[in-house]
This record gives sequence, C-alpha cells and structure tokens, in this order.
Amino acid sequence: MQDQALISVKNLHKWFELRKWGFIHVGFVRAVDGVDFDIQHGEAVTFVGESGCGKSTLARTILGLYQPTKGEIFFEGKRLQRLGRWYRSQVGYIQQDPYGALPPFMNVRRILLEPMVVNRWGTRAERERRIREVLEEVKLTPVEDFIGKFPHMLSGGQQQRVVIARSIVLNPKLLVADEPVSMLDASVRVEILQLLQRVQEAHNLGVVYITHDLSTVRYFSERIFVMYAAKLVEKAPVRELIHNPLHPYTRALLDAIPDPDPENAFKFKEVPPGEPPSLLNPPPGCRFHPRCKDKIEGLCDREIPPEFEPVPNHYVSCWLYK
Amino acid sequence: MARKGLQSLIRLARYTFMRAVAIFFALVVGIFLTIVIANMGGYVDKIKKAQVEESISMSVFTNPAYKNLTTEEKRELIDKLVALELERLGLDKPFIRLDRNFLRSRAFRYLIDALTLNFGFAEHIHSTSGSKRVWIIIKERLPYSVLLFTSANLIVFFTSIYVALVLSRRYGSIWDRLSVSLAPLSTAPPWFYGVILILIFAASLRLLPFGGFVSIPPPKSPFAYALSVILHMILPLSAWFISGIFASVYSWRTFFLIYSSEDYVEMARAKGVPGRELERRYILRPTLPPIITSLALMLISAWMGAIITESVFKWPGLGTLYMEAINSFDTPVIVGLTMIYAYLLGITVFVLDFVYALVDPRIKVGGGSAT
Amino acid sequence: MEALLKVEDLKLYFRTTKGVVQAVDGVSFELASHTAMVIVGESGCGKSSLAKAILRLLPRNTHTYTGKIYIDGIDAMSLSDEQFRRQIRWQKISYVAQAAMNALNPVIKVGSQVAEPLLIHRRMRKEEALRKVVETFQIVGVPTDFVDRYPFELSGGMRQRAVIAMALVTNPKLVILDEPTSALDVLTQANIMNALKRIKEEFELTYILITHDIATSSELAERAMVMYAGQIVELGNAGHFYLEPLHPYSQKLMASVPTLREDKELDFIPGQPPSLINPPAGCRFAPRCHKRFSACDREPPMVDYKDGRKIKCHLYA
Amino acid sequence: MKRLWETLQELTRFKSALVGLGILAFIVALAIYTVIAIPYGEAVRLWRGGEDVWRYNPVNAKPAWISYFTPRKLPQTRVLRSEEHAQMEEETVGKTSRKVTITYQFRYTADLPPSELALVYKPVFKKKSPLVSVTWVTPDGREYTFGRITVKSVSVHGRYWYSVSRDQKLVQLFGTQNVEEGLFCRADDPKRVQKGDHRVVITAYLFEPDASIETELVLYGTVHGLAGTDHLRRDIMVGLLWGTPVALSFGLAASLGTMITSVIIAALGAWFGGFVDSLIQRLTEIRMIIPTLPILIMVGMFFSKSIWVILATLLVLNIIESSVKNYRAIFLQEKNAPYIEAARSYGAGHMRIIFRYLIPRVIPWLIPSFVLAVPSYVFLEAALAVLGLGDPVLPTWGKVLSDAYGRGALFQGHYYWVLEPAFMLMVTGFGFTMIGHALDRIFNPRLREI
Repeated sequence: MQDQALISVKNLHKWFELRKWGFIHVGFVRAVDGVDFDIQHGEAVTFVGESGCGKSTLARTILGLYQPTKGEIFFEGKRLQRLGRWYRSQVGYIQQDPYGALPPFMNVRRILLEPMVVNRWGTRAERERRIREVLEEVKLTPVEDFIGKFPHMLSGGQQQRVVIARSIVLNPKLLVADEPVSMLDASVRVEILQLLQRVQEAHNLGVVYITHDLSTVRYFSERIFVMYAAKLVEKAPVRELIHNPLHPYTRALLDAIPDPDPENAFKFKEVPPGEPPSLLNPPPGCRFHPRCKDKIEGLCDREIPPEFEPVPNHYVSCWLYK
Repeated sequence: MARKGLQSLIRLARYTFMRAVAIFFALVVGIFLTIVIANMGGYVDKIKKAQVEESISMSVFTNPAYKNLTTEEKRELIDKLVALELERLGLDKPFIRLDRNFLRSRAFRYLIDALTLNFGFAEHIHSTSGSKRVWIIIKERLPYSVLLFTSANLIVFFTSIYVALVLSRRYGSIWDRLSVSLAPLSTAPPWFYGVILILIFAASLRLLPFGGFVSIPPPKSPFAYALSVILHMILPLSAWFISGIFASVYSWRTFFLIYSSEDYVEMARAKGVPGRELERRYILRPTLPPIITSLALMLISAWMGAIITESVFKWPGLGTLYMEAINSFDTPVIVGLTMIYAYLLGITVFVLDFVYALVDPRIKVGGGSAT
Repeated sequence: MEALLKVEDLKLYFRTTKGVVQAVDGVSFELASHTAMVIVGESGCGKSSLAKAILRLLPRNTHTYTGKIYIDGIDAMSLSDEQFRRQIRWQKISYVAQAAMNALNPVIKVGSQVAEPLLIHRRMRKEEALRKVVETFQIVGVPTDFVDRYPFELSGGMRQRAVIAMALVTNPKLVILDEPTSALDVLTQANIMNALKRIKEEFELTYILITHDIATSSELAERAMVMYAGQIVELGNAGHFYLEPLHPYSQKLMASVPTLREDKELDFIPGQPPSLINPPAGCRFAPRCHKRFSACDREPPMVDYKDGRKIKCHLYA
Repeated sequence: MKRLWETLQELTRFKSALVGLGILAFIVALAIYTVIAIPYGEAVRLWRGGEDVWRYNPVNAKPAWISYFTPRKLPQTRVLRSEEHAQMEEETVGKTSRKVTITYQFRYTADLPPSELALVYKPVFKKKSPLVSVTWVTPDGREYTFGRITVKSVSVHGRYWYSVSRDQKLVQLFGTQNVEEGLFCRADDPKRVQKGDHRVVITAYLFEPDASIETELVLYGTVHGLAGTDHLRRDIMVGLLWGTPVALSFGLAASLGTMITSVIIAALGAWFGGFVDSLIQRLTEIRMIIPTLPILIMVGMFFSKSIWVILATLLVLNIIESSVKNYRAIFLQEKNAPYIEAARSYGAGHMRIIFRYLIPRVIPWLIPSFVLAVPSYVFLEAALAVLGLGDPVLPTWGKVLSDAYGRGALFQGHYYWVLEPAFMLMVTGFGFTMIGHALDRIFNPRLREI
C-alpha cells in the first residue's frame, strides 16, 4: 500500500468551452493539456509557472472543483469518477488570498465547523474538540481569544492560519496550496511557510504547492514541476532543478528571479521575448518555440516534444535532449 | 482604421439587432402575461358570460312578446340567444389553452390584437374627434404625457448630474452636507408633492392653476395659449422635480465620489489633467453605461408614476385617461392603456440599450465577457 | 551635487472613523539627480502614502499635510493646486501607480491617454503627440499599433508598459514607481526591470521605486530607504543596505527574504506592525525588536552613521 | 445578535438615523396602541358607520389644536341635554294632552358661530306623535319661532333629528346669511358673533298620558378632536390611527416579500449559470416590460380593492423584480470568491452554498435597500387609494387623502384634511429613508468613508 502513489494523474486535460451569445461555439481554452505526474504519501511537490499557464486550473481539477475533460486521476489507486464526499475530505485546500478565503460573516469557530458539518464528521463534542485541536496546531493560541473572532478582526498571517486550520480539520492526506503566501508580507511569509512544513511533517501529508515564486520553493518541497502553457515541461528534484535547469524556459525563469543583491542594478537580464501563447490557439509543436533561442527549425515548431530523462529522475520535454 | 470602424459598426448593428429581437420577445411575452393577468386567467370572461346570460334572461322574461311561451321554451330561447351573443363576442372560445389549440384561444387573439394596436372600441369614453376606437383615444393623449414626463425627467436627470459633479468636487462643503441631509425629501413620490404644491400655490396663494393643460376656455392668441400651457406645466414639473432631485443628486454625488477614487482618475490627476477635463473624460465618460441604465430605470418608473401625477393635476395625458376609464369602468380603454405602457417600457429599454452600446467600447469593439 | 528632491519633515495624516492615521510621520530625505532610490517596508508602513504626499495626491479624508518639499529647486508646498498642476505634474514628476492594471481609463484608447500629458503640458497637436507616443511605445516595448486599442484589449504586462510610457512621454526629471511589477509574472517583471534600467540611462532619470519585494527592489536600487510605521528607519546606499543592514528591523526584513541560489536559514518578525492611529511611544519597532533595551522607550534619534547612512535607532547613537 | 447590536450602536453616530429611529419607534408604538385600543372589527365598524356613529360630530371640522394658533376662540361642539341643561315645565291642556316647555339658557362666547345647529327629540309615545315648536331668543333680544313639526318617525335609537340649519323658515328669513350666522351674529354686523346668553324654548304637545319627551340641542363646533372630521362627520383620527398599522404592514410585507424572492432567484441564476441564468435574465427583461401599476389598477377594478389582494398581486408580480439584475451582478462577483471555492472543495452542496454562503454575503446590501423600499410601497398604497382604488373597508392614510381630494378639500380650504394624512405619510417615509441612508453608509464599504 505504501509504495502506491498518493495521487496519480494520467494524461489530464481540462478544456473550457468559449461561447458567444451563450450558445455559439468559439473554441476551447486549453487550460490543462495533457499532464502526467505522481505524488507520493508525505511528498511535497511544487508546480511553478507564470499566471495563466494553467497551474491553478490543475489545482482545481485535482481538488475536484472541475471535472476533467479527458484523462484520469487516481487517489491511492482508486480512480476518481464522480468526486464524492469521501474524496473531498481527503484533500485540503489553501488559497492565495486569506481574507477572501474566509466567509466574512462567519466567526472562526463556524468556519472550522463548516467542513465537519458538511461531511457529517463526528459528534458535536468531537467537533468542538477538533476545532480546539487544529487551532492549537496552527498556533492560534490561546484558542479562546480567536474562536469567536470574525476574519476582519485578524491580521493577514492569522487569517492564513485559520485557512490552514480549516484545510486540515478533516484529517486529509493531500493538501493543495495555491500561492499560499504570495499575498502576505515578507516578514509573515516565512512564518506561514514554516507552519505549513510543520503541518505537513506532522501528518505525513502530500502537498501540491503552486507558486510563481521559485525562491520560496527550496524551503518547502522536494520536487518541482515546471508548467508552461498548460503543459509540464520539466520535473526534477529541487536542488537538481535549481542547479541544473534543462528546459530553456526553466533556465529563463531561474535567470529572471533576483536574489537581493546590489549587483543586480548593474546587470541586464536575458529574457525571452514575447508573451506566453494564448491557450485558445496554442502554437504547434513545442509551445515555447516562438520564444526559444535554441529552437531546432523544422522540429520544435512541428512536433510536440515527448518527455526525456537525460539525468536520472530529471524529466524534461524538450527536443534538445532527444 | 476604416476597416476597424466598419467592423465596429457591424458589431454594433449585430448587437442592436440581437437586443431588438430579445426585447421584442420580451414584449410579446410581457403583453401576453399582461393579458392573462388582466383577464385573471379567464376569470373576467366568466364574469362577462354571466353578465350576458343575466341580461338576456332578464330581457326574455320581461319582454311581453314572449309572454305566452312556457318556461321550457323560454329557457331554450335564452340558451339560443346566449350562444349567439357569446359567439358574437367571441366568448364561446376558450380563454386560454396550452395545447395545439392555443392559436384559437381568446388570449392569443387578444395578443394579436394588442400587437397590431387593435384594442377595439371604448365603451363610454371617446376622443375629441368623436372616435370610440381605443387606439385613437390613446394616440390623442399620448403626446401630452410624453411632453410632460420626458421634459420633467430630462430636467431632473441633467440637473442632478451637473449638481452632483459640482458637489463631488466640493466634498465636505456645506452644500455637500446639505445635499446629504436633504436626500430623504425624495421619499415622497411626485403626486404627493403635487398635492402639497396645489395646496400652497393654487388653493392658498391662488398664483397658479389647480390643473389641466390650458385654461378654459383656451386663449385665442398663440402666445397667450403657450403662456397658459406653461403656467399649467409649472406645478406638475415642480412636483416631479422636487420629488426626484434630492435623491438623484445624493446618489449621483455618492456615485461620482466612489468613481473618483478609481486608480485611473488618480492617475489622471497626477498627470495634471485639469479639473473639468478630468470630470468629463475620467469620471463621467467611463461611468456613462451605469448612468444610462439608471436613466432607463428612472424613465420606466416615471411612466408608472405619471399615471397618478397626471390624475392629481388633471393633465390630459394617459394617466388622466386611466382615471377616467376607471371611473366609467371602461374595460377596453384600461386594457389598451396597459398594453401601451408595456410598449412604452419596451421602447425605453430598447433605446437605452442602444445608447448603452454606443458608449461602451466593450460592446462596440467586441471582447467583453466571453462566457 | 544639488538634490533633485528634498523632503523635510513631511507629514500626512488621514481622518477615519476610528481616529487619525499617521500614515507619513515626519519624513525627511534628499535624493540626488539621476539616482534610483527604493523604498521598502511591509504593507501599511506608509510608503505609498509618502509617494502620494510628494505628488500631492491627497485623499478626501486628509487630516494633516505639512512639511517641505523642494523639487528641482521649486518649493512645491508653497504652490497653489493649479500652479502645482502646471509646474510639477508630469513636468518634473511623473508617476506609475500601484496596480497599474487599473491605471488606464477603460473607455479611452490607450494612445490618447498616453498622449494626454503632451496635449496638456506641451500644448502639442494631437497627431504630433501621437507620433511621440509611438516613439515612447517603441522604447518601452509596446507594439505601436496598440495606440489605437482600448485598455481591455491589452495584457497586464502591456498595460503596465503603456503606463510606464505615459510616465516618460513628457521627459520628466523624476519618476515615482509604486509597486510597478508586483502583479506581474517573473519574466515580465524582469523584462520591465530591464526596460526601466535602460530608460534610466537613456533619459537621465531619477527613480523612486516603492516595493515590498526586497529581492526585486535590488534590481534598480542605488539608494535604499526602509520605512516602518510611517517613519524612515534606515537610509543609505543600496550596496550597504543589502549586504549589511543596520537597523534591527532591516536586519530581520533581510533575513526573511528567501533566496534561490544560496542556502540560508529564514527568519521572521514576530508580532504585527503597530496601528498608525495610536503608534507606540518611543521606538515604534521596539515591541517586536529582539535587541530592545531601556532606551527604546524614548523616541530614537536619526543617527548619522558612517558612509552617509542614517539609522533611526538607539543602538547607533 | 451581537452584530445587530453593534449596527444599532453605529447607527447612533448619524444624527439623521437617530431622528429616523425616533420616528420609527413612534410609528410602531402608535400602530401597536391602535391595534389594541381600536380592534380591527371596531375600526371597520367606525369607519363604515356613517351617520349613526358620527351624528354628534360636526362636518369638516378642523382639529381642535388649531385654536392655539389663532387669537379667535373657536367653538367646540356642545350637546345640551334637556335633563341637564334645561328647565322643564309641564302643564295639562285639555283631557289627555299636556304641554311641555323646555327652556334652554346658555352663554355663547366663541368668536365664530357654530358650524351647524340641530335639535334631537327623544319622544316616547304609542300612536299619536307629539307636536313641537321652537322659539329662539338671541342675546340682543331678537326672537324667532320655527320648527313647528310633529315628531313622527323615530330612528332605532329613539331619536328624531331636526336640522335647525335647514329649517325652511329660518333659511328664508336670513336670506344671504346662513342660519347659524343669523342666530349668532350681530344684527348690525352679520359677520361678528353677538356674545351673550341665548334662550331657546321648545314647546311640545304630548297627546297620550304615558307620552314624554326629552331633547338635545346640538351646537356643532368648527373644531373637533386631534384631527378634525371629514365630510361624513367621521373623526379623521380613526383613519390616521388605523392607517399606521396598515401602512407599516403593507410596506414591510411588500418590501420584504419582494426582496426575498428576488434575492433567491438572483442567487439561483448566478450560481447555476447557463440555461437557468439566461432564463432568469429573460424573465427579468419581461418583468421590466410588464407595467406594475396599471396591472394593480386592473386588479383593483375588476377583482377586488382589498388591500391584501393588492398586496398579494404585487408580491406575485415582484417575484422577479428589476433589482434581480443588481443582486445578480453582486452574486456573479461573489460566486468566484475564494471562500465559495473553499466551501466547494470541502463538499458543500449547491443549496448550502446559496443559502449559507452567497445570500448571507449580500445581507449588508439588502438591509438598506429593504428599509429604503418600504416607503415606496407605503406611497404606492396611498397612490392607489388616491386613484379611487383604496380598500373599501379599512381606513388608511391613502383613503383619507383620497376622500379629501375627491371632496375638493383643497378648493374649500379644508387643508388639514389633506395635510394630516400627508404628514403621516411623509413622516413615515422620512423615518425609513433616514435609517436606510445611514444603514447604507454603515454596510456599504464603499460608502463608509464618504
């Protein structure tokens, strides 16, 4: 059982139909277009990519908020057809905007109670006990000070703690964290990341961590998946990827991320020209080829690159590694 | 450039056409529903049938010509006459049927009549030209209503937007605070202020006429005639103005204040765009679509409010006609008027939809919401 | 060198239902011509308010607005609103607003919005102005046919560039950039930073860059200013600041920045920034400071440290 | 509960809201008092009672408090009963007949003559009705004899009403003056009241041994009660008082009912989207075209004028209301809120999301608009009444106003008749609007600092 992947995604597609006047078909937005990966129990994986690359759609599809257009998701070996309550209680969700993620008209107690009520979890006394338990776990102590508060009375960091508490209140096995710290101040960011890490280790959770900010990744996850225009272009362990990026897009991305260094002010960066393609009409072949300086004429612009493994455990979808 | 202009013109035309179709559809359904509601889903037919039966049996039983008929024979005769009369009135057909016989139901015939402005003949009321055709009676009164309420609404609308802009520039000044505290004055509808104004200016001070369109007998010279009309218009217009202006100023002022803290307004201010230009290009222009929507809603409620205001002022428009029809129980006129109101509302919605499309580039250029 | 911008004891307070917010509380600094200064700090520390105070973009609920501002030798505070509009706005200072995505009027074509400052301040004719806009678009990397489009037809990155083009079109001396890239992707961000660096050299501009993103701020910074609770706590050359921050707050802030290329133990600042309605007496950072001592109950002086650095902390007094 | 209390506390920051709350408290108290003091049945009986109930009230009398604003002393209605206010003498005339002399002596000091004069005879007899005549001696000694009649038919209460004001003899005698002026004003100045003692002698001949007679002399005043009277001598106060609970319940019910259905429908449309949403949008368009007021008029004409039927029609028409559009826009924004997504991720069902997540979110917008809508429905009811479609049974402000308007109160200078219901309408409207505006500023975050 333990060697079975926690979640396994095979050839996943999520296309949204675009209509005019509400009925004339215009085309499909291919937000997720053929994605494969496995995540093991207790493993934290980062999906990194620019906004609009489909990473949030992927997260929502994993969460069961969207029905996949094509492809399968297996959770602990079980294929998910219709996403029942059972599955919902196995997956926790942490969002980007902590204030928006909390219903403003509910107090902390009610917010934490809701998932349990919806999933008919435990008795009344058990629920109360669980609320206290999770609040202590996310360090919102003393619990009594927080339990009656409404979201607007809490600071951003505290709000995000409530969100984390809610995501684990049903004892899930997988956490999906979509940019959990990007709206927080730098000083709080680290605190929340450390809390997430502690929670993950304490419960041996699988984590899907979605971000556009590569610099936080190394503090948190084991593997990085790089996504570009609805496809995964590179998968590798964190260190390997940072020190040996293979895909031209990954390289550009890593180059573009600054560290706080006064030298930066005197350097120009090499940035690929243009913008990511529209997902309504993605370019043929490799989707990065129009911006790629290493593209192979006649190949990259024609055929979709398959996944290569030039270094063990380091996968890349790029013709350069054929 | 020219191609782009043509394209946006085509888009505009297509949009207008789609809206016209949608509103026509809504109009047909709306009028049909009005017919059904007005007839209480056929209940009015039952009343009419009962009336026909009663009057015919009364006349048969009291008519000396049928004195020597037996009761049986009288019954038969009555049934025959009733059937004839019902057929003549079209009451023999079902009021509404929701099957393939729908097209033969009375409701459908009413609908066709209503759509072709064929409202039948009035029972008591007639037009000044002596016609009893409901459409002609209504047509005669329509301009009076349109004259009064279009001008009233436009005055309120433009004054309030202008004043609101000035106030939003002077946020926190005495005038601004005054406008906030006066806003509740608009709670009362125009007819209410009409009553009060008549009390003050007509009854008490005897300065202005109580109501009507022109003094009786109408003055001969065109100048005196116009003057008399204007004198008669002062009170209704003021009533409308007082009732509308305070809330309107308040809400537009608040609206402009909200929109003047938009990022692009601040940016324009930083750019050094002078005050008036800023208001015109950065506050007024982007908010035109919601402003137009609210003008539409205002006009729609105005058409309704007009009924009572007119009857308070005895203004010879549709509202007073309504009143007359109610008092003389003139069913065809009432139903016809209701239909006309549906048309007025439909036309209002359509015209403003069109203007909306003109001012919102998202419709003109395309894009906007795809889903 | 003559300072392009000189600010003395600038104060900007707002009135709210809960009390008076001291958003900018006695800020003084100088900025030499052709330098780029970053202002960093947590959200709500008053950095955006400082920008607005310099630009005289005062919200309706302004309570206090005092101090001295000299721009290019002009005493800006003594100007009337109309004089300020004519002499300073887009003549001396231009501005790239936070969330520049919304900084464009949705119903006016991009080109004519960018051209507007030229029509107002340079009294150019429309065609002439549009020609200049096309030129500026080329410099910041916006396709020139976007002149004729509406903002909603542009991507976020393009809108941002258009706003930057708008800030440059009249060749002002000083550009204030308020979080110009925070909503954008890493690649776009890098791209815009490149463009900003290039433009700075080309037009001999002076920048004030306001951001909460310390890593990105280093892309442009020559001078660095750290704000905390409405006040400056540290001011100095960027080289010193990034490598060896002095104020305990700056130190903690730097320690909380994750880095991609080097391993370092991340740290965070416990507690929350104080409310600006009733800020604590004495050093405003003291309640969260790991180095606080008895003197911190008193207002710390602005200490002139070596290399022209200024620190508002008793440790260096 | 706690939030409600906080809201109320915040309301007190606004002076206008305080005024509004005061008005509202007054109106509600008045409504409760009315319903307890004058039960529904009693109110209906009083309002429809007509002459029987209101016989002793003057016609179109002004409210009594008017006297405080005028230097003149205005007469109140006086009922002088023979048992208390007169001397009775009886002498036998012939075999069975008796002559009863009832002598009234009263002082009249008001500055205006009474609005009307009446004599009430309360005879007891079996077959032969008494014969009466009246002699009126004015303070300056003029003497008039009139009203020589037989008291024939007697109404249920055993009273026979004789209108002195319409006595043919007197009417002819005084010519251009009316009877009250003739009797009460000075001979040299027919507009000034001759103050002093009047003596009225009623002579009655009774023809049966057991017969008897009592009389009442009614001097109708020109002012009456707190609110005055209308053309049917009804105390307008009854209308004003009962108008309060009716207006409140009509306004609140219409506003609440309209809002609830519209909000739910908007939420359903926005949440489910697609076909449901387009259907609801088309229905909203259709609804915009259906003319509300004309339809209410038709219902009032052809079906029933009962205020409750009108209310029901209004609620049915307003199941989908034009505000659905506004609510829908808010819901469309809210539906993509992260917290809704979170709720879906832990498995909350559609109905739970709509009723526990979406709708509570818009309550801050709803409360002010609910409060602000109340007056418009109160005025709608009044408007229908003014059009002559008021409830035939219940007294309402609109009915009072409509009666006043219909009876030409404005032409005849009975301003109080128009102003009183108008005042009630206006005050109620003001109360709700002031609270509504303040609530708007509290709940609407965009307005908070404005």
